[in-house]
Amino acid sequence: MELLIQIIFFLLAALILGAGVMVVAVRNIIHSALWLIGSFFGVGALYLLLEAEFLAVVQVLVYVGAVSILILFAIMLTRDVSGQGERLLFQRWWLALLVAITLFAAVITPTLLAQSWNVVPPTGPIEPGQPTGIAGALELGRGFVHEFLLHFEIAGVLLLVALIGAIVIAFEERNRRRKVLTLAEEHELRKRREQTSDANASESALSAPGHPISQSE
Amino acid sequence: MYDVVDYVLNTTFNLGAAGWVVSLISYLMIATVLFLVAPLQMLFLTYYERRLIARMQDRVGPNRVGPEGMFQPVADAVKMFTKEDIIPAAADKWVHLLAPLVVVAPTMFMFAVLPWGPGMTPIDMHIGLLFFFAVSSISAVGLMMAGWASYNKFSLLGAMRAVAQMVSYEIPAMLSLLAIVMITGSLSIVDIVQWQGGLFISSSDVAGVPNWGLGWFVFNPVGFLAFAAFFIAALAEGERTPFDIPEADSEIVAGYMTEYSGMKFGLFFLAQYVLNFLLCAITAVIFFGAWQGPGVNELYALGITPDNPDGNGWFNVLAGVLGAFYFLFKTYAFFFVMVWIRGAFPRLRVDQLMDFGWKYLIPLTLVNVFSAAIWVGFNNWGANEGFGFAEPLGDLGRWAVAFVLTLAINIAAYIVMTRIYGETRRVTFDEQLADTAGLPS
Amino acid sequence: MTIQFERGKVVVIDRGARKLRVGQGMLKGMAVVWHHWLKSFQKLDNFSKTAGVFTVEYPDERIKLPEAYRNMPILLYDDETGQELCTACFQCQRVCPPQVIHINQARNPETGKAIPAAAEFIIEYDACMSCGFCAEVCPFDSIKMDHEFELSTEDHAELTMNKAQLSRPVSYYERIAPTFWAEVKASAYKKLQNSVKRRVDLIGIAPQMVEKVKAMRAAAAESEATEAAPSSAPTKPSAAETSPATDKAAKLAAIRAANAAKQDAGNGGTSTPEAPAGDDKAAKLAAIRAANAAKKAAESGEGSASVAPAAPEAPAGDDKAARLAAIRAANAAKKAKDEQENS
Amino acid sequence: MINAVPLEWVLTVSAALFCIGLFGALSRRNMVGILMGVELMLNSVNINLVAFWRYLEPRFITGQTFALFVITVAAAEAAVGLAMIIAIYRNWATVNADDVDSMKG
Repeated sequence: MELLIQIIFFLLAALILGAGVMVVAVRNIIHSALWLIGSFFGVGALYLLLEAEFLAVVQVLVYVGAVSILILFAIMLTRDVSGQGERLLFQRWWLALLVAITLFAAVITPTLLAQSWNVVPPTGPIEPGQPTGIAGALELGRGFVHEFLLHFEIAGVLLLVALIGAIVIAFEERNRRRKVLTLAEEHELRKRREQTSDANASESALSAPGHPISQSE
Repeated sequence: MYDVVDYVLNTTFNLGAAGWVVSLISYLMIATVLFLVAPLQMLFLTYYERRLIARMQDRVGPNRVGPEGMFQPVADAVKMFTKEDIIPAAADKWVHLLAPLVVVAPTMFMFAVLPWGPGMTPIDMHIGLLFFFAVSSISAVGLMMAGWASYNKFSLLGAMRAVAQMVSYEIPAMLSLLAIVMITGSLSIVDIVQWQGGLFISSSDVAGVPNWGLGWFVFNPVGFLAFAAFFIAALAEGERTPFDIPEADSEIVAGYMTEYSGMKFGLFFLAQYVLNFLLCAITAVIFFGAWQGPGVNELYALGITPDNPDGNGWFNVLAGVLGAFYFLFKTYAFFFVMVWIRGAFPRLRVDQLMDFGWKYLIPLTLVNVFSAAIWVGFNNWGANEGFGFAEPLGDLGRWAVAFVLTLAINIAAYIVMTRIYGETRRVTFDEQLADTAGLPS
Repeated sequence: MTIQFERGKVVVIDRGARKLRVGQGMLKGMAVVWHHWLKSFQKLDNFSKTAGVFTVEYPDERIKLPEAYRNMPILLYDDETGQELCTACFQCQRVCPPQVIHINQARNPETGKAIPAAAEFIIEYDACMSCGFCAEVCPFDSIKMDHEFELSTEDHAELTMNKAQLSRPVSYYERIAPTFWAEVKASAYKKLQNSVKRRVDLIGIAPQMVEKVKAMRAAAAESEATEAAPSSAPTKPSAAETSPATDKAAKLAAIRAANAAKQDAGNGGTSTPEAPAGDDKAAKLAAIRAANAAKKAAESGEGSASVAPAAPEAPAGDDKAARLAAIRAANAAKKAKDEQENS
Repeated sequence: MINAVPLEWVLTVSAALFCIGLFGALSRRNMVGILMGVELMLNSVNINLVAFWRYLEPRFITGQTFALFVITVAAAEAAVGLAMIIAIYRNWATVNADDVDSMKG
């Protein structure tokens, strides 16, 4: 059983990290986004392995179902897909690589290894009011309307602000948008243009009696 | 299934298999059965739909292959299998190949939490409902992949439409389910089904209601509005007809499926019909009590004796068969309604679709969430939560007050919303012309 | 600047007084479909109704076609005598808009004189447009429109129909269009009697009936012979009865031969080729001969005949096509000759 | 899980993912690529939070709550960030971060 879990864990870790590397390494931005989805999915599976069911589902729902779709949409709306003939990275990309590797090798890993993180929390006898077992969706829901109420509301406000902000930023003014006319509208418009040009012509000359414009006005 | 496998392995053959081996084997067996069921459902549904829609259009429908055309889907499947697989030269080969798989796989996952009968849920997750919809949202990625990898404008347009539609209509679907989740207080699908015992009044709301398995959510105002909104959203999610603009063949050939042929196209087809089946099934589960119906609970209870509290095997099987029958009957009835709607209504325009989702369904479902809160308050809350004033009414009285209040709110909301929406949709000819007024002439 | 529009042809539908409209319209639409679904389990027998299955499951069930239904033209012949109603008057060939009818006049083999019957009659079904003009125009009610429509073939050439394939007994047409035939039956038979008088031997007998008629005649002759044996006296009147016809034919043949000779003399040896019945090789030969004749005529026409159509190539192997080509070639030759004469 | 896999392994995976994301965010020219790097980093943080919750305090919801808020923030960030990218693309017709240099900073 433990071996099985370890194997699953390593497979997931390989998926997450491999997909992560592909995200930053692949030239085609769409492929990059698809690898990102793979990475998100692996993280979700890891949550499931960590028995955080609700979070795993939310991860899939929000990241795989929404954020990645948003990214794909943004890529397609900006029409810069293949990345052919363009530099993929900044000129000083090696500096970034150095920073990343240094951070991993010199800071995070030693810190991880230097200390035993797996401390067993001081668990006294479980008091009557305290939860037992692993907290799930029920406890989370209760927490959101009791102790984390303010945080929850702030998150809601943040989402609202983001929603409005995104709309405002990405909104294109109506007069700058190219309107696609229907055939009927086009016909009306053409008629109108003819009428105005006629009207201009007749203004310069003498306006003929019985002209459509003079009738309608 | 666990018990059966455990019995066969450890008692009959005395292998002494560990618990996880037994559960692995049993889950594998369940998965195999479900993976066999899914394509069969698809085969049946295609035949069912074609016959139905033909009848509605005064035709006969496929009737040449086998008795009454029964083997038409098999013939279609054979055709799909034997067709040449064409990949466009400009296509992105790997993404093109992966896209149908990414579309199909989530629909198979979704079977994991579907209750087929009493005690016949493959996995009773605590968050089954959320799982169902989270997984269904993955297929949007597959659609996007298909549309983009085909290197075809129709494919891309279809994929964009499909994804925009799926993402938009997920919100009203989830909001309408939120009302139900508020009432039951659980995301587990099994709990939601259990809640719906009773007789037009859920026995979980009012104690002492005879349990005929008819306390479905659709019988109360909150559940009914949620059902209507959810079913409309399900039509959009499943790309059924009034909302089938992603594959509007008169506009964009076949949408994201344009460049697919042979078995890959077959996979898209499979995914679509399995998704439709699942959406009908989940509608039946959440609003129509899945396997709940007269007789199931009684049969189940008959087998229970003090000696074996889990019930007698044969009675369990009988109850399971009856429950599965109810469940499938309801599911196919909803598919009938889907086909009916397809026969009745024309396709919406893209902007109409988006308007309907965002400006009509979402506000309506939000009002419904408010109604659900009132329902929960009157039915479940006591003096501790501040509903002491309702105590003297008694269970039935509180239920009645909640019913009347939510009914009034929902009907008012429906009428007001419909009128407002109807006014905004009515664009007069003058307004259309005024729309062109800003253009340079 | 504001511009006012006239409304134009915008139709404004008055929906009457303001009603509460909250989606009943959609339910109404669904009710209509439901009604159709319920009614679809019965057959639509009365076409003034709108609901019910009206599909005809074609290979199994067939609608009875109306009499006036027309698909492709056919030729009629008399059931008993096998005499064709067609007299090769060329009316149909002239009127045919896509020009798919090709007729060769039968000639007396002895005298070379024209006989009111078609030696060969070809219709290209693949180009026929089923307009029915030929049936309209036919003064002898010989050409009629068929009801048969399952004509698909694997080969294009199979849709070029010769006389044998076109001929149908009168009884067939009587079956598919009884009232139409009843109207014209009397006059058609009367006209047939007239033309039969001028036919000789087996010319004008439908190809299907040739053997049968031969047998019948042989049987008749035999019985005549057996009748004649005991008493030779009655044979003479019978011989006398038949003799006017043969006499006439002989005269006709003589006149025709004379004409042909005259023509030959006047024209430098151009002769209209006849398509010999049934012989492939001969047909080709005829075609080639005709083409040559046409060419020659064109050459001697000194420029004016350059409009003469190009000589058709000798068709490969196909009997029907060969004959068709021969007929065309003959027509071309005639035309060329006419032009030459005109010039 | 907690018996089979030590906490350090999970934390190492998370750290590696963070560094990959950091490299992506620092080095890619495409702005969407940068955003994707940031998303990777946020995910690694979430792994950390969930792992600590599971190994140290599974009975309380603090870790999960924090992770949920991070997801919320990530979603908001993605929405606004992508909207900005679209707005920039509309004005500069590029999605490369170093081409948007009208300030010459």
